[in-house]
Amino acid sequence: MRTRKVKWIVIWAVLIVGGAGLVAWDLASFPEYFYERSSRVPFNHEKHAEALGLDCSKCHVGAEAGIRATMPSKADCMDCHNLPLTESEGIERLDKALLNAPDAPFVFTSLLPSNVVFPHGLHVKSGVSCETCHGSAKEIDAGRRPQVRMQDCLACHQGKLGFPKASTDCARCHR
Amino acid sequence: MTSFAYMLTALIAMLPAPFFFKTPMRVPFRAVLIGFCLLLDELFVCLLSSPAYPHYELLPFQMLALSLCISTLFLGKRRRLFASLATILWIWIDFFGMLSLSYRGVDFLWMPFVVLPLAFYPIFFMHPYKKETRFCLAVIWAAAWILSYAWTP
Amino acid sequence: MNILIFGIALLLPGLFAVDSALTLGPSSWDISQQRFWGTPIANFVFWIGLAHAGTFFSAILLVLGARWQHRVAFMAELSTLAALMVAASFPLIHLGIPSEFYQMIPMGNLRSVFVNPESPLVWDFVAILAYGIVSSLYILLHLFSLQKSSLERFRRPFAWILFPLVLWVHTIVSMDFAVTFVPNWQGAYFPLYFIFGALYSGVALVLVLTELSGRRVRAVEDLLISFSWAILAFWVWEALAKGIWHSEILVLGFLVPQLLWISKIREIQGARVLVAISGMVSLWWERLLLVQPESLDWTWVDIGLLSFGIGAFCVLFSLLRRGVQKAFPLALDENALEELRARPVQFARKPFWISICFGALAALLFAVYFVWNVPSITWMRLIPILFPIAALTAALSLSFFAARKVWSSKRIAWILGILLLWGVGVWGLVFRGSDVSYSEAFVTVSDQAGKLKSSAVDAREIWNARCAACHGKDGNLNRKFVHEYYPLPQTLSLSRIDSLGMDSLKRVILDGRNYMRPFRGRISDKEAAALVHYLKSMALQKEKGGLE
Amino acid sequence: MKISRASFLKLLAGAMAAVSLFGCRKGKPLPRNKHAKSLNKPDKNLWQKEIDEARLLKPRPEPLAPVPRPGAHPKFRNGNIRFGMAIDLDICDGCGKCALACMLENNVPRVTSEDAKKGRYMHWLELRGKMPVMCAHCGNAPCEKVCPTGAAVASPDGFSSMVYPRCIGTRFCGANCPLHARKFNYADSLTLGLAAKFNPEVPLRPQGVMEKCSLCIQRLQNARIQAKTFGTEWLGKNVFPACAEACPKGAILFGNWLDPESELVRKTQNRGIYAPKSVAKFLPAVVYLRGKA
Repeated sequence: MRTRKVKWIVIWAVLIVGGAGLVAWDLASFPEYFYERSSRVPFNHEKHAEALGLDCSKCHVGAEAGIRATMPSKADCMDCHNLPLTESEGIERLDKALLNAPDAPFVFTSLLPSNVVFPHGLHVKSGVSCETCHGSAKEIDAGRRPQVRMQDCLACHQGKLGFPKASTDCARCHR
Repeated sequence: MTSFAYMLTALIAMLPAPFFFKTPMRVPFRAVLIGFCLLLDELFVCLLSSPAYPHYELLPFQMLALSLCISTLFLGKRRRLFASLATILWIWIDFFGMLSLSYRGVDFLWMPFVVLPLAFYPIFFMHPYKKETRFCLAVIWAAAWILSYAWTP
Repeated sequence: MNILIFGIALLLPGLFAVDSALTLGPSSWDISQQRFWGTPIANFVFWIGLAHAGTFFSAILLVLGARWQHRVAFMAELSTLAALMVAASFPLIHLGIPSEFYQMIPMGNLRSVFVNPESPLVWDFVAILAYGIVSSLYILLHLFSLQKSSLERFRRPFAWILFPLVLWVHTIVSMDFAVTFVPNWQGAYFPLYFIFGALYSGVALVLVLTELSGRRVRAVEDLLISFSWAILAFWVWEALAKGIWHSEILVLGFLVPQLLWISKIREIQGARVLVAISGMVSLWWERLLLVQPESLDWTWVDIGLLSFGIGAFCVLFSLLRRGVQKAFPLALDENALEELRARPVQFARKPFWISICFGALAALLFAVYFVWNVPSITWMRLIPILFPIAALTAALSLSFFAARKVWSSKRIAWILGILLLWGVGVWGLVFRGSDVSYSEAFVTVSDQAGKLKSSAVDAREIWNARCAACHGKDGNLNRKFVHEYYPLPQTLSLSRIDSLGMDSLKRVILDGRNYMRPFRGRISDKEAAALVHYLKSMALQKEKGGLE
Repeated sequence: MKISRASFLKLLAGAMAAVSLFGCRKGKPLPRNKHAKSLNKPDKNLWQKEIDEARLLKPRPEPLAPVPRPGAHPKFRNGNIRFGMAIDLDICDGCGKCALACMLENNVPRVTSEDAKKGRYMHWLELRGKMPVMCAHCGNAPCEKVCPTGAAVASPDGFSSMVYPRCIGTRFCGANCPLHARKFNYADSLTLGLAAKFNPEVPLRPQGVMEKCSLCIQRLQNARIQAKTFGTEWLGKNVFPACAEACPKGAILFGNWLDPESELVRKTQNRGIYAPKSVAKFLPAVVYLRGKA
C-alpha cells in the first residue's frame, strides 16, 4: 500500500514537473508573451494632450487622417522642445535625453497583426475617437495598450457597440 | 436519353427482380445474380445514355434500387423491413447523387423526395401481405421513377 | 501477442515518418501536383473503410438478423475502434497547420466566424467524430451487457442508430471527392461505391483477424465473395462512365477472391488469409490511385505513413483485445456467447423513441442556430451534418437510459458532471481558439511608416496634423498652446500672404523661420505647396466671413 | 489517493495528447512581437530567374472559351462593384514583366530547389506559354465551396478573397481549382531566406497555407480608405494592380465591371471576351481579350 502511494506521488510529481517544464519551455522559446516596451525618451501623454491641448495627430501623424498613426520623429519633438518651455524639474534630464536621442526615438510594435489593416483616419471620421480603443491619456501613460481582438472589431462593425454599422467583409480588413 | 429509353431501363430493372429473393440460395450465388444484373444495367445505360443527361451516372444504381424495391414485393417474410430499407436505399442514392451533382451546377430534382417517402405509408400502415399494399407500392415506385426523369423545375 | 510485436515493429519506424511529416509539412511526402492531396488521404479513406467492418458485423447484421454475427462481433467492433483511431490521425497529418484542425468544428467562436458548411470536410469532421463516439459507446454497451443482462435490450436500438450512421460516414467520405471538379473524382454514384468498397475491405479485415485468432466463420468468406461482385460492378461502371481502368486492381480485388469458389483452395487457411489480404491491397491501391493518379514519386515518409497505419492498428487492436480479455473474459469466449445468445431479447422501445426525438430536436436546433448565424448558406447542404448530430445525441441519450438500468443515480450524476465539465472545457478552448496564428509579426510603427498621401484634397489633413498645434485648425493661433512662445507666430491675413508670395511661404514651411522649425524631410515639396494653397484658401474664407 | 487503472490510462492519454499538441507547434510560425527581419538586399534577379525557369515547365497557353462580359457577382447581385481584369492577348507579347512585378508587390516567396524540381512554384501570376494566367476570381468559385473554414471567401466587391489566418491547409481549394491557380506554401520560406519583404504593405504567409492572386488587395484597400477618409464615394477608380502597372504595353486592364465609365468597360467594348476553358462556366472576373466581338 505504501509503495503504491509513493508510486502515485512520483507519477504526479513527474506530471506536474513535466507540465511546468513544458510551460516554462514554451514561455522561454516563444517570448511573445512578454510585452516589450522600448521607448527611449520618457513621455507623458497626459501633460501633452490634456494640459496643453495638443491633438493626438500632432505627434502621431496620420492618427486622424491616415491609415496608420505613426510615432513622432525627433524633429517633431524638437518643433516645440527647442524652446525653453517650462521650469519643471527634470527638464534638463529630458533635454539631454532628447539631445542624445536617435532620429526615430520611439518605435512601437503595434498589436495589430500585419495581415490586418486598420485605417485610423476612417474610424475617426465615422466618430470613433482615439479614446474608444486606446483609452485616455492617463491610461496610456499607465501602460494601457489597445487590445486588438477580432471579436471586438466585429462587434463594433456589426453595430453592437453603438457606432454605425460597417462592412463585415473579410477582404475589407484582411490582406 | 429519350423517355422511351428511360422507360426501357425501368423494364429491364424490374424484369429480374422477382427472382432475387424467391428461391432459397446461398449468399454468394445471390450476390453474383444481383451483381450480374447490375452489370447488365450498366451496360444498357452506357449504350443508351448521352452525356447531355447528367443524371445518367446514377441511373444503373437507381435501377438497382428499383429492382430491389420490386423484389421485396415477392418476399415471404420481413417484407416491411426490407421494403422500407430498399426505399431508403433509393432515397439515399438519389439524395447524395443529386447533392454531388448540384455542386457541378446540375439542377436538384425534388420530385423523387416528395414521392418516395409516400411509399412508407403503405409499408407501415397497410397490411404487408395484402394485394392492395403491393399495388399501392408498385404505383408509388413507378411514379417516383417516371417523375425523377420527367419532372424538372 | 504476435500481432503486438508485428505492430510495434511497424509502428516505431512509422512514428518517425509521422514526426517528420508533422515538422516538415506536406512537402515531405509525395503529393499530386494537380490535386495537392497524397498518401495520408488515401490511407485515411482506406482505414475509415476498414473501420466499417465492426459496425457492419455487429450492428447491421444484428438488426438484419444474421444468425452467426455474434461469433465475429467483438473482434469486428475492436477492429473498428482501432481502425477509426488510425484513420482519424491521417487527416491531421495531412493538414498544412495540424494544430489548427479545430477550426473545422461547426460552431461559432469568439471571433463570430463560422465554418463553411458547404464544404464536405466539415461534414467529414462531424461524421467521424460522431461515429467514433457512438461506436465506442456501442462496444461499451455490448461489453457491459455480457455482465448485466438488463442491458441487452438496448443493443438493438443502439444498432439501429449506428446502422445508418456508419453508411452516412462513408457516404460523406465519398462526397469529399464527388463534389469536386477534379475529373477523376467526380461521380454521382460515389456514395454507394465507397460504401461497398469499405464493407468489402472491412469483411476482408475481419476474415484475417478471425483466422489469426484460430477460428473460421464460413459466412464471412461468403460475404467476401459477394462483396467482390458488388465492387466489380462499380469498377466496371468507373470504366464505362469515366474510362478509368486498372487491371491490377481487378485481378487482386475481383479475380483472386473468386478462388474461394474452389473448395480445395478454400479449405487451406493460408489461402483464405491471402485472398482477404489481396482484396485489402487492391482496395488500398485503388484509393491511392484515386487520390494520386500521376506516377508515384514516393519518399520514405509515404512508406513510413503506410507502416504507421498498419503498425498503429495492430498495436491498438491487440491492446484493446487484451484489455477486453482482462476486463470482460466472457467477450471472447465463444461457448459463453452461444449461451448468452439463447436469452430472449427485448427491444427497449420507449427509450429508443425518446432518444430519436432528442436526436431530431438537437439536429433541428443546430440547423436553426446555423441558418440564423449564416443565412447565406444553401440549407440543403447542411443536411449531411444534421444526421450525425442527431445520431450522436440519440446515442448519448440512449446510453443515459442504459446507464440508469445498471448504475445508481449518484454515480451517473458524477459521470455526467465530469463529462459536462470536460465538454465545457473543450468547448471553451475551441471557442476561444488560439491567438494570432500568424507567422509574421505585428506591424512595427515608427515615424517612417504610413506617411500621408499628398494631394490637394488632404492638405487640410496635413495642416490639421502638422500645423494646427500652433497655428490652429482654422488658421487662428492655438492660444492655449502658444502662449508660452515669444514672439507669437504671426497671424496670416490675405494681404500678408499676397505680399509674402507663395514661394517664400513654401520656403518658410520647408526651412523654418524664427521658432518654427524646418519641416523639410517630414513634408514633401508638393505637400508644402498644397499647404500654402490651403493657407490662402483659409485666409480667403476668413476675409469673406469677416465681410459678412 | 486511489486511482483506478482506467483513470490512470485516461490521465496518461491526456498527458500524451498535451505533449503531442506541444510537439505540433512549429517554432517559427508563431507570432513574435518583433518585426521579421527581411534580407538585407534581396536580389531581384533571383526572382526573375525563377520566373524564367517556371516558364519552361508550362510551354502551352490555356485553351480559351468565349464568355459573356462579366457582370454582377452571383452572390452579391445588388452590389455596385465587381473588380476584374481583362488581358489583351492581341497586345501582350509575353514579356513576363507582370510576373515579376506581381512577385515583388505581393512578397511572393521563391521555392526550394526540391520543390522547384516538382514544379511547386508559388507564382501568383504565371506564364503559360506567352499567356499570363492568374486566379480568375470566379463568381461561382469552386474553391470557396469546398474550403471548410471559410478562408477562401467571396468578397462583396466581386472577387475571391483569401483570409490567411483562417487557412489550416486542407488544400481542398487547390484540388478543386480547375485552373490550378492556387499555390501552397510548402516551405517555411522566411526562415529559408526565400521570402523577402519587398512591399511592407503585404504580410508574408506562413508555411502550410494556401495563397493566390488577390488582385493586389492592399492597393484596393488603401485606395478605398483614402477616398472614404476624404469623403468621396469610391467605385474602383485610379487604382491598378502591380501587373497592370508593370505592363509596358498596357495590355492588362483593371477596373470595375459594373462601372460603365471605367476604362475596363470602355476598352472591352466590341472586343472578343474569353476565359480559360476550365473556368469559363464559373463566371470569372478576370478575362482575356482577343480580336473583335
